[in-house]
Amino acid sequence: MINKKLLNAQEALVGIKSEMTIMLGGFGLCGIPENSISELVKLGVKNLTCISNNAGVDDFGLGLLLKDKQIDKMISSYVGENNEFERQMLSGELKVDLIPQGSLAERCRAAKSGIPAFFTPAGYGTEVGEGKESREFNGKMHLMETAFKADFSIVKAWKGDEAGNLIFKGTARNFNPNMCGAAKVTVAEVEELYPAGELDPNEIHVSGIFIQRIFEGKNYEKRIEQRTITNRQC
Amino acid sequence: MINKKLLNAQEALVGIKSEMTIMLGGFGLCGIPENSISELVKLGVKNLTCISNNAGVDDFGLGLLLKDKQIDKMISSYVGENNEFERQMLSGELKVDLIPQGSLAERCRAAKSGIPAFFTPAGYGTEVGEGKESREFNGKMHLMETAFKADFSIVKAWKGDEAGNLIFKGTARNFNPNMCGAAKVTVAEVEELYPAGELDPNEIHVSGIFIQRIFEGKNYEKRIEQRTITNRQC
Amino acid sequence: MLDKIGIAKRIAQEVKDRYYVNLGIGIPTLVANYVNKNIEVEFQSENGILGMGAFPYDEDVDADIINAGKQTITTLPGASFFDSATSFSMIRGKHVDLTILGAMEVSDNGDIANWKIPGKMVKGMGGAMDLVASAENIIVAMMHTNKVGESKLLKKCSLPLTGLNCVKKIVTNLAVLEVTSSGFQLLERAPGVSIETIKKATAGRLVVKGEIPEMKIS
Amino acid sequence: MLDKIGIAKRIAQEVKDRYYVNLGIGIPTLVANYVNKNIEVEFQSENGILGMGAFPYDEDVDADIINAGKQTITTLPGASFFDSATSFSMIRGKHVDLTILGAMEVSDNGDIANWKIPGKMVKGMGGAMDLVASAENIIVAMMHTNKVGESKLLKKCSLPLTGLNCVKKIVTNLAVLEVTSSGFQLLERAPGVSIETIKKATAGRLVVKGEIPEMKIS
Repeated sequence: MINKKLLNAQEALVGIKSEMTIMLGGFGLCGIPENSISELVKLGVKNLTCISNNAGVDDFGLGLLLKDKQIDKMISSYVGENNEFERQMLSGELKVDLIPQGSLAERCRAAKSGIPAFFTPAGYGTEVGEGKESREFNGKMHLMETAFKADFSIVKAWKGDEAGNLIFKGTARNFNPNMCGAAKVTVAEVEELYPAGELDPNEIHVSGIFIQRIFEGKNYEKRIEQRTITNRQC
Repeated sequence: MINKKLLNAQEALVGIKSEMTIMLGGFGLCGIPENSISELVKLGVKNLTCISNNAGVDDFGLGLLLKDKQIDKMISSYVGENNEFERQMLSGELKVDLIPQGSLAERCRAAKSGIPAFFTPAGYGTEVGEGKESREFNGKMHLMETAFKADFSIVKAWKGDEAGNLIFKGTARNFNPNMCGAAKVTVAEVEELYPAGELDPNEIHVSGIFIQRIFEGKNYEKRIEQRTITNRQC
Repeated sequence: MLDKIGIAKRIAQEVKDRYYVNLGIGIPTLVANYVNKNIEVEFQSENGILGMGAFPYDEDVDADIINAGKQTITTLPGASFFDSATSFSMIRGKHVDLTILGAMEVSDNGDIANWKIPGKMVKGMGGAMDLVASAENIIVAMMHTNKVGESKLLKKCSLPLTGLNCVKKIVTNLAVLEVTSSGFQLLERAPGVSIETIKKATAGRLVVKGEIPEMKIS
Repeated sequence: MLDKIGIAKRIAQEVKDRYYVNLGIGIPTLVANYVNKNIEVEFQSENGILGMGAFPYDEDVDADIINAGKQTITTLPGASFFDSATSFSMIRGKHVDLTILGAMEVSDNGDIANWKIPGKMVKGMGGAMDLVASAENIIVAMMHTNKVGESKLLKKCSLPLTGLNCVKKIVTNLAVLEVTSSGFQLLERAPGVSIETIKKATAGRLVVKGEIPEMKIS
């Protein structure tokens, strides 16, 4: 077994530098690597390019990095709910590359899987297709999309083991598995870290081979964006 | 919940006809849809094109269909260990399209995922690349491979539920998940079929949306090709 | 004339037995509440859940179980969770039978614009471009006109497109329309709405053939 | 001169700490037995397992747990199972550090032929083409000459290729050689084998520079 265990975010993010491209898992504030984001704030690295489906809210998630102007460019599918983001984007401080969500996920998976390019119909005939190669398959037009290239990928899982194997919970899975192995170094933070052999090999969502560093995170806040409930009818 | 449950292979394979293209899961004799293969023999459908990593052995797996000359063409990555296969191939009765294993798996996944084509380095500069479009990415040559088109996909899982959700065991997983949803109709046979709600939504390997029909198989033989053991040193 | 609930109720009638359905944010989300309880339907949300149920009771709220609108939700028996790439395999691979989403504009050849207004803050397309590029059956839920009374059913969209030739049906506060090669074919009128009103509110080609029944909404 | 066990033992020395390794059928499979027990290594088999262990005891044999050679195997702590597409994501995505496989021919520019002999029954390439097209580090385990004494280290492969310019190192019964831009560079001689013998058995360009040590095999 190849042991990937580290003590904390500080150890796990060694080597992250300004100007790097970083992938971060999560959908909205669900399944985001909270400990690592705090550490990135502490590190004060600047001019980052971040590949992440969303950009957090003003005071949580990637919003914390935006507030400190650590991000130069966001590559995302949806960036609402963030006033500071809007301000920086409209003022031209922040570059934003908007990508259809399915293409975003698949471009991560392509990077992980050694597939340099693939075709998808999403975005053909729209602004997203401008400057991209298009091609007909089965009577339908498709765009060629390419694999991402990133320096670090930072994901969050529910359970993990020292070998780097990961198990996710609910919809906190989202982009996290697709980003594992999609960068030169993948860092996973988990809620519960187990010795190798404690997780059932059948139940593992992401094999440890895609992970270079793993640590058990602390004090997960798991903020909820839209707390919608059903009232009990007595 | 959309109920996909059927009683047996006979019900599940309704609509399979001669001349069709059928994908079948399994690696060697591991994780093959034994009940469905028996039913295909009974149905006596002919001139099939089969997409399957292997072709079984003389008296088991797809070998049973070969013996009855039900297969016109095999699309596989490895077809050793089968004398009848060899005879039919050398005599020209059987057409064989050999494809690198990773490209085979990815072409199934592409079909399932609505990706008409992708690039892979496998096979570039070899016979496999002949007649295929090639292209350089990142200084390396790649071949363009396309999604398969099949009429039926037949897979085998360990546990399943009425909604069509599947869980696999060990290396019996192999091509099965990638073939789910890769044909017009996907049939899953399982060792244990449960009512919806009995399987943990986190532990499901393939979501029911990719499956149209599911049934509980019987009398699994699970033949072993190479029984290799370690002797106990007393 | 329908309100948002009315539009949701009418669209719910389009949800057929054994459909997998993806609901967009806004009016489409409401549709789930009005689907016939006697048919088998599963709701998919592109952030990674199939078999989505109602909102949870207060004590069951789980931050790790949300829909694409970031709302806390529950699962129904037969549900499953999956990653984003697999989610879009379901969508791009046409395994989802019906997509219901909102729009800013629809053209009479089925183009849709629903993600960007030049000069305004752009929030992004999320999964909308993947959904409209792949779904076999796309129903748009929207008001027939915008806040200043201009038609949203146009000859040609003025806003940046989300997808081409993809919308099949539109349910508005005034009417149900189908996109055909001749333009918007009027299928039903909202209760109390005249054909004349619909004509006035429709800028694109409108086809009115035969008797146009009034919608039946419970 | 080495036997197959000797070749496996020598190749085992190439397996470094924290390597993920894919072993082909035949001699490569034997390598696992001789890897230094004090380093961390995991074996991947392309049918869908990472963290492969030894063959099972008789009573533990499980038909659902096999390797790519269809042999029954066991798992070690930290193991995982996965589907074939994911398995080749590991391989194509260069997550597997070292691939060890057999060959019929290797050329002095690193081309490899190991899947097809014209006129003979073709069994197929299995995962070999994916492995050689992607692995950063490929070591070939083979006899230096074929059954009729002809060299398998050629100027140009005569058999249909499996991959181009991919082999990094070759360990045969006679020698360890590295593929360089000048051809096969001789690194080590098998015990008791002279440079002359290796020269005679090598048809491709052979580079012999300086002292060529004898292999150290335990």
